[in-house]
Amino acid sequence: MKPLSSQPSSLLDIRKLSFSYDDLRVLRDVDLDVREGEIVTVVGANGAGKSTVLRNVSRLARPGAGSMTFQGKDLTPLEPHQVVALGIVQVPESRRIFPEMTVLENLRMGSYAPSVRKDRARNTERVFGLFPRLKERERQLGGTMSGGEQQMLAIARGLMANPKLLLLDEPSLGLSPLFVKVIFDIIAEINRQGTSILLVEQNVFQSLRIAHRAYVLETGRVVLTGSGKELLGNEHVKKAYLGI
Amino acid sequence: MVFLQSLLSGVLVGGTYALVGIGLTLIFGVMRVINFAHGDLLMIGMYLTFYLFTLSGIDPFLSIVIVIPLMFAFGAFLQRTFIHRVLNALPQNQILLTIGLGLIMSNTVMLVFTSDYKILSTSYSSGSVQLAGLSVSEPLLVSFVITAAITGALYWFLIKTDMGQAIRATAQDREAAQLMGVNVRRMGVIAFGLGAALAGTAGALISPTYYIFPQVGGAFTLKAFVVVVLGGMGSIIGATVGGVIIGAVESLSASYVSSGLKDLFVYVLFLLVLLLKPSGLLGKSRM
Amino acid sequence: MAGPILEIRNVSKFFGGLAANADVSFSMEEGMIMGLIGPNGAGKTTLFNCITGFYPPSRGDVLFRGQRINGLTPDRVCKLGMARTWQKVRPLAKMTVLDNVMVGALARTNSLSVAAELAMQQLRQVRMDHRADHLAGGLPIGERKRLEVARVLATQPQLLLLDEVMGGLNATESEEIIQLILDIKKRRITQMVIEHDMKAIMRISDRIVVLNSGEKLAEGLPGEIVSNKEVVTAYLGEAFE
Amino acid sequence: MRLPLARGFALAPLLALGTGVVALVAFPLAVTNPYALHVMILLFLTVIQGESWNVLGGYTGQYSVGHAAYFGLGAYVTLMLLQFRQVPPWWGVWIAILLAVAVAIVIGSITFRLRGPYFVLASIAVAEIFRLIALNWTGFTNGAEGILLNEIPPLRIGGRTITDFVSKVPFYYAGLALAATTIAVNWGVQHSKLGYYFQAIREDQDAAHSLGISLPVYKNIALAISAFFTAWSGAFYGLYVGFIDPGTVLPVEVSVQFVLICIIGGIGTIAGPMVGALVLVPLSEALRANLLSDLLFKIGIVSEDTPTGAFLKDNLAHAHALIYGILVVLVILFMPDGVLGFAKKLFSGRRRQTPALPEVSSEKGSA
Repeated sequence: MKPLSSQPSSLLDIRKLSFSYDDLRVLRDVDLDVREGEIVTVVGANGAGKSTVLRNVSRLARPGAGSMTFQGKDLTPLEPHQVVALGIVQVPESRRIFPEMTVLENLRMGSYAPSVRKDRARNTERVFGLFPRLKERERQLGGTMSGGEQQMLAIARGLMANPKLLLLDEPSLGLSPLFVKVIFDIIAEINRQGTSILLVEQNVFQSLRIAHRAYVLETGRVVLTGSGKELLGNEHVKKAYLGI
Repeated sequence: MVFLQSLLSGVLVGGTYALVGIGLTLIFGVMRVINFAHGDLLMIGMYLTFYLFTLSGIDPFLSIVIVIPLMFAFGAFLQRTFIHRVLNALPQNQILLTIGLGLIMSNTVMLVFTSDYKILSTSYSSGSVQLAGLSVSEPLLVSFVITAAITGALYWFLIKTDMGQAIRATAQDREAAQLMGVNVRRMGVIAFGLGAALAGTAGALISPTYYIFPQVGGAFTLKAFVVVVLGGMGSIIGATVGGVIIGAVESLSASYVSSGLKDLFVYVLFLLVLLLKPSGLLGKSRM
Repeated sequence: MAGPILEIRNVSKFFGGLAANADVSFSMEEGMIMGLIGPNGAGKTTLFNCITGFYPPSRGDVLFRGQRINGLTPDRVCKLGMARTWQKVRPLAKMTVLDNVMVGALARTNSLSVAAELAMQQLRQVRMDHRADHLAGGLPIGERKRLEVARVLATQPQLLLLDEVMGGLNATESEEIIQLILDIKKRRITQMVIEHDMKAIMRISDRIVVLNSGEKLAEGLPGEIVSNKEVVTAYLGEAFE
Repeated sequence: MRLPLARGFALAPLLALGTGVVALVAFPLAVTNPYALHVMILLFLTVIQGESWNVLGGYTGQYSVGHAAYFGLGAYVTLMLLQFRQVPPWWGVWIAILLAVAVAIVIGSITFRLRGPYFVLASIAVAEIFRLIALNWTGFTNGAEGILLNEIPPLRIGGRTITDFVSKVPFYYAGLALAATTIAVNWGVQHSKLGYYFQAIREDQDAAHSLGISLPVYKNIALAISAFFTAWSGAFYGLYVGFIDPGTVLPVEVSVQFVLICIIGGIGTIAGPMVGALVLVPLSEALRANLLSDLLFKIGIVSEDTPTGAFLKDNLAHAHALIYGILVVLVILFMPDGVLGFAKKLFSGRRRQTPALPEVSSEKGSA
């Protein structure tokens, strides 16, 4: 395990986050942080509470207990749209693109926040550079595209808001193994271009492969944390996720 | 000739139905609430127009400039005060709430202005113009032109502006819209305001050709449902087409069967669509 | 023993152009526990829905005790002796726990008192009898899961389909469910179990079917599945080749 | 609502029930004031309406806003048979009821395929179709003119005249008996397999379906029972008032009233419709008799001599629909479980109800 020095460049800081849904305690005292320039991944089984972490950061899930700050600013009193204005953008699970909008319109919605509208043209060029396939289909309705293309669009749409921190919820869900690798390579590339990333995944190997640091979540608790490489070699990780 | 004549006037009347339906479908799309007080909003638009005309002499077609902002404000008020509190409630409770609001509106108007029928007669109320050999009621023609212009402006707003896109995004996926930075609560207020403004405008436009009385809304609420279900719940283009179809069906069955039974045809058509193609005749579309 | 209790022959289910299930075939012998696993979106719940009558399969056949049952409505399928639970529990919230289970029991009797007795039996089996008078909507998640099992057991099924009954439970609660499933097996009730907890599924299953992207990726004994290269790839990626 | 099984009766409520029944039976002997009887008859009618709707809307969760169809059918068929064919109402009413049930099953078989708001819309459309038929089939129904009853023939059994329907007393007892019957039917439903199945459908249609409940069969049974008594209440109304037209027995407002009675009291309970009737009838009668404006004058909020006062005096009598509207809005916003549910919450002082689910989901599983 790395010593967690509290560097000044800490971007997202989550302390003792707990959350219940109905009577079910989904998260218990989760501590997690993302520093500038990092890819941090949260892995764990279905139902472990991974998505709930992201939904709390986006303020879609509320109320929860604990503290969350972004560049020192308290997130808990904010509405979802205010979180976006701070530069935290979530690409939700199962894509959730707008099915009856074209690719271009979806991208335009991505830059809805007033502060980023001026960069719309430049950002559109940028995401078309990352995903040439989207440029070919810019007039196609989102709902008529394949799962992989929708995932590209969802990520591209998220990038349209100039995120400082990109939250990715199960980007590999339902994609073919070949496509999964493509998506993860692009995520790494986005990070190289300067965006910090918090990634939630069931695909343990792929996400640990590209992550700087990782957290393992089991029934709402962080049970392991370390660098991606450390966890990749960890026996518990292998055992817990395939019963080997 | 009779066929073309009644088809034409049906289409012209249908324009107004479309306006009512678009408002209803907009509200449903953004909030998933069926507004049973929709016809009563139209009724209030009629009364506004009537009194603007009799008290200040403002022409009913001009009065929409005043009716639209007033009704928008009223709709926004209803949303902020009432509707927004039941967004997560059972659908039946949402329905009952809007039924209750409708009762309050129509009966308040009745208390204040009595249940007498009022007629707004202008110099052109019974005028007609010749169009390609067909005679067209003058107020109907004017109102259709205005309707078309408003509908066009609305399309432009929804497709071209950021706020219009945000409204459509909220309708397609409320949560995803929030993740784009859309304040969905504000979109609800705008959608209800727009819906009320459209219903009020329709009321203003038909006031020279209809009796004005407190209970007139009920029939329009039902008609708006028919229009919206026909076009597919939540589809604005659908509501436009649905409105025109309903106008035509009404007009044709009035001239070929009986004017008393024209509504019967509309409701039977409604039931058939509900049962056979509940997603509407057009299915999904961009708006 | 006469033939398999459940046979699935080339079942496909399309939504629009998307295949949620493609050409899935397998069969189950009486009394066994079949584990059904696969990543999110693999089509496990869709398959449950095709078997229990909630969706008609687009292609292929479902045979229960040799009788073709695709096209039957869910209530008919239940009467034939097949019952399912739901991934997201569906308690009849404003009814009591006992009443919930009685609704299940009434599938086999018209008498309320008989149904109440049957229901209490099932509640005792899942150790929920002390909750009989509580409203189902107010139960904690672990108890709601057990209530759901009691309710379907009350319909006296020969084949039970359990959809993630351990989802969202802590270790103790999961262990209780595992014991319950093993108890049910002792009563010779055949079970098909969707589960994400690999340790649990390997422990209880006699055989396992793995779905991926709607297709059957593998079928076999638990030991065979663990060492199956394709399965490992689908779950962890090519690193473990 | 918790469904108590027949686990033995407590003595006190049984005694109270007995006393109540005796008091109600004895009421016309002690009170001869026709207005008092009239209010009681209205109460009975409202209870019958509410309990009838309750079977379908309350227990089974199928929100029909089209019960005017069955109410109007019962009223129209009974009165048409009596007025145009001289069929005495104690025969005619059965024809009316059977017809209404038959129609209900046809309508149910078609519309029960729809769920939620679509079902509500379809139920309204069906009732409107009936209203339009009654309005336009002039030769058959007298159209907008309506049907004015001349007289009801006296009821004779074996040569003895039981009643001549001249006073309000026979209507009082008929109403009482009918109200008692609908209450008993609700009780019976609640304490039988039907009640369990109805409520299971209300709580979760898919879960109910998977537990062996045939949705179309049981929804139609609920509708048939509901339509049976609704038609009966329509016939009772028509005979009592002596005049019907499409605007009084078939409009959407009548359908809304059916729902209102239950929602105000508390749906899905036997007592709910009774409470609803006890709120609605006195309220609208008080308005009609100008009690409200008198009260305002007495308190001194408004003076009778001012224009406002005169306006209120003239108009508040017609404001019962307005009050209905305000009631609905208040009930939905502040006591969504009705007066009964609200009172229960108030007295028990604890919140057992789980709060409305927020728009969040926990981790989603496989599709």
